[in-house]
Amino acid sequence: MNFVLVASILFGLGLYGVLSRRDVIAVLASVELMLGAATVMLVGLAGLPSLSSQGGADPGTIEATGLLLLVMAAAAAAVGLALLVAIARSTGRTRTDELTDVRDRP
Amino acid sequence: MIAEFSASSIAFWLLSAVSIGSAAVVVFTRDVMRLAISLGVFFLTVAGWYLYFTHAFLAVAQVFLYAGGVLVLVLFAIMFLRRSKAGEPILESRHSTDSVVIAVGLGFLVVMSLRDRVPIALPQQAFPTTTELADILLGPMLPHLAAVSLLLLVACVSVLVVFGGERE
Amino acid sequence: MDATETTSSQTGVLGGAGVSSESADTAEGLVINVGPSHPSTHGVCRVIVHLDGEIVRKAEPVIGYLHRGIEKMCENRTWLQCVPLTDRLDYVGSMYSNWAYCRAVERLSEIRVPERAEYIRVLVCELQRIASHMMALGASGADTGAATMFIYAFDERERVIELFEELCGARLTYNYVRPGGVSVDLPEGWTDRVLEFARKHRIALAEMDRLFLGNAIARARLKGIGVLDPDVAVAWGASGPVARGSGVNWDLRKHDPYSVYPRFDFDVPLGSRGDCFDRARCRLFEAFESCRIIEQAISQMPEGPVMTAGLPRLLKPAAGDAYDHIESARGSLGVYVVSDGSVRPYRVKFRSPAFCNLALLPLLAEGHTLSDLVVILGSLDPVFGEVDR
Amino acid sequence: MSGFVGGLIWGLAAGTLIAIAALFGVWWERKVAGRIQMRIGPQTTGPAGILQTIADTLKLILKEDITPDQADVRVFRLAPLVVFVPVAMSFSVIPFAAGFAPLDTSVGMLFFLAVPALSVIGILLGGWSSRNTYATIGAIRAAAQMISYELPRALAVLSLVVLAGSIRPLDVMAAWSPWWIIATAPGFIVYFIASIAEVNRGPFDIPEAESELVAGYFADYSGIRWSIFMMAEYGGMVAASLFGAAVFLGGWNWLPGIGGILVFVALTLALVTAMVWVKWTYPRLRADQLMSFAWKIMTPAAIVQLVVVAVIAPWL
Repeated sequence: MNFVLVASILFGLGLYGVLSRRDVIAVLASVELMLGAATVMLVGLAGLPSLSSQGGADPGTIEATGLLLLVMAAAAAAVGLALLVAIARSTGRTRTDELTDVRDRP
Repeated sequence: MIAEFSASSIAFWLLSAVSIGSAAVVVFTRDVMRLAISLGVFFLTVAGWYLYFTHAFLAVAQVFLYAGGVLVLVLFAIMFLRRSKAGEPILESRHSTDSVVIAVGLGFLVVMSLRDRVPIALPQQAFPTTTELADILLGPMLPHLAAVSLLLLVACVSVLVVFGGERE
Repeated sequence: MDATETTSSQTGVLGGAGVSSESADTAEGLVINVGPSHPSTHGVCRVIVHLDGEIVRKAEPVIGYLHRGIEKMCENRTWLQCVPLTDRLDYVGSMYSNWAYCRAVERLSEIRVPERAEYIRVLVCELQRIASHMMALGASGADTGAATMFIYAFDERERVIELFEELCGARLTYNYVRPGGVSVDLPEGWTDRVLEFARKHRIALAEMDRLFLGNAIARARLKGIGVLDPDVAVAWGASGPVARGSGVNWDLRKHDPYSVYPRFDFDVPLGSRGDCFDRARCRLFEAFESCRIIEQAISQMPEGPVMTAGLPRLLKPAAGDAYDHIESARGSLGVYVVSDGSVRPYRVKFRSPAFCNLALLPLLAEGHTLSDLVVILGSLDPVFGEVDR
Repeated sequence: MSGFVGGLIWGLAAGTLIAIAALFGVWWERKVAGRIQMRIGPQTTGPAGILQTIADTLKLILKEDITPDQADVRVFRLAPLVVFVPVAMSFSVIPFAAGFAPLDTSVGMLFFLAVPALSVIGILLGGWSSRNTYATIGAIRAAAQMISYELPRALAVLSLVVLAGSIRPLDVMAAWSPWWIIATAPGFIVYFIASIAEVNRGPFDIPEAESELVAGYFADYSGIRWSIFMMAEYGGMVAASLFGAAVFLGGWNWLPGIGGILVFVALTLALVTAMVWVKWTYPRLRADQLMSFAWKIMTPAAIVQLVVVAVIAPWL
């Protein structure tokens, strides 16, 4: 029992949310769960001696990588939310199964 | 598999319980505000995990970016999209066997693939200082930093385009 | 849109909360009620505001919350008993309603008012103008969040009210101007205190000008907000500082001189841009001009009676009608009275400037933000006792 | 376990400190505002009215705690605490005396910037759960405002980090020299203005603008829950002043020993008074003016400050 299991559970929960949720906001929140789980897994695993002996991941590099990942994920979330709000306001739909059009309906 | 009773293990169990619990609420709740609150709790527990792995800077950055930034954006989106006059806003799910199978299967695969590679106990790590972090970010990882900065700029511009285009 | 509605009605779950069925009431399509009890409506006005985000798309004033049927009540009272009712019209400037009504009744009954009484009327009405404008300026401060400006302006107003209290015992509803003159003569030493007030008031006005109208934030909040075109102002019957802020040179004291106003030397301040800043500035300068008039009135004031002698206890004007108007703090205040020869008016009609000015609100507020709406409403300086009557 | 007990004690101490700071802050604000407005302010309860706030607090505790009929009750009750707790936490990293901060962490400067930012979540929750249009508009304004002003505030503090070469507050204090005041004066002004905006005080009290939004996001709160919002506001004001007085103005570095603490307190009090002074003399900005001020003036100024400091840092 260790954090790998916890992170996997979190990742699985997020994945289940992405698959089962119908509301775009909930889907996006589930994506955030997956991202969080993945980053926790990465940061946790990178610090393990069994891996650092092979790859030489010192704490500073882990932290720097984690930071960049964090920033990227946050930027992605911001763009995603902006798109979502724009789409929902122009089409009036917030459900994934309603958002089936690639272009405007005639 | 009995962990010794220490501050570290208490923190581990607490973090595990709270993070899984809040994630479960995010996935299963039908109330959009509960979803947002538990997402915030989840972000804070992720910060807690970073702290657990002795990455204090990462933890504070997580709080700053996610709990203070992304969560506010999520709340914004909720307010923009789902203002209801009466009754609780309801989130709908289609709980199907397929998604359960896929999610459980993938999670199981991840666990199985990492199981024999990961030791049980958490190793003692050096505490990275911010100076070290800066040296790395501006030294060996400078291209990465530049790439991420560029990505951020693109993200900013695209958000502006998305909203600016809609206004016309 | 049809398809969306079908979907939501089929599933039914999103109905109450979903975007599809209630997209009109998302954050960009808000409808909010400002009032009838709201800190910035300056009384009991209700404005239904349609918002797009923070931008006002439509603002509809709903009036009548303070309607007391004063015009109708006048028909059941004697001519003299109507004077206290007029106090309750413009409760920020009761002297004007008193005087306008009295002028109409005097015109109808052909009563000549003693000269001293005319001077006293001008004196108290200019003091009243200061009090009223201080209220409007203070409200502009409160609307923009400048609490100290509000207190400073109300402090000046309080000085005037104290003078009135000494004069006639009342602080708001004076019932001082009566048909035939004024109710009592000035108290001993009162004019000295008024002169002292006028001297100090000029300093206070200059201070307020620096404190509030000179402030960068206040300028940013007031300039270019609620711009009223001069042609529109004339077309909609705006008057007073609201019209003069747009550069419409219309002041009954100059353009239809009444009472002893032609004997005084004073200017009519005019704005140029017609925004909230110009309206506020006009009020400030008018208070300066009022100080000038007050000083001239006191120096020219003759001795003599303050009430026409031999006036019957029960006025009974001959059948007929009369109209008279004066320049109140809010603009042209007109009174139309009809007599059927009895002891009671047949009809009394007030032309209230606040009503006409308030009608401009939807026009001025459109396209501005919610924060500007309250500033614009404050700059129109409505008094709902007079709007609703 | 000793760490836990110590943390508990510090938590209680911080809570008491904030309560006292809020009580004193309210009284001080009323006194200063009274002087500005040619009044006296509270005077009858206790000497110079100092007990007035305690009486008010008792009144607020005894008042009915109204929950709107349509409100999302649990979220509604949770919101004031979500606003208050981050503010309380932000006190823990302030360097109160030489070599002492309740929570001496290597990321203290960032902690002070990041954690109070969480209270915006409580504001959004409170504004939303009231089911009141005024409250919702206030909450959205608050969120937009606080996110916008976090950036210049963080950039302004960053110039100190560059000078000190550390984000541990005690390191910054140790490296501090009086020349920094001149070098970071624009940064301090940016920090001060952004802090006023962060705690939603005038002239940036747009989210709670009483003239248009009545009370904004806490329009439907009453009694003790309302006072928790107010305590968070005053606590935030005091925390921002303490932090600014310490890291920007040198705090206890001016004099050794107890004299330094007194200087620190005096500087903090001066900053609190300045905030009160600004609030009671200035009108309120409009939401769009506030945003353009943040993005067109504050942020560029903070960036220029940072660049200047980065250039001159080797000589300081």
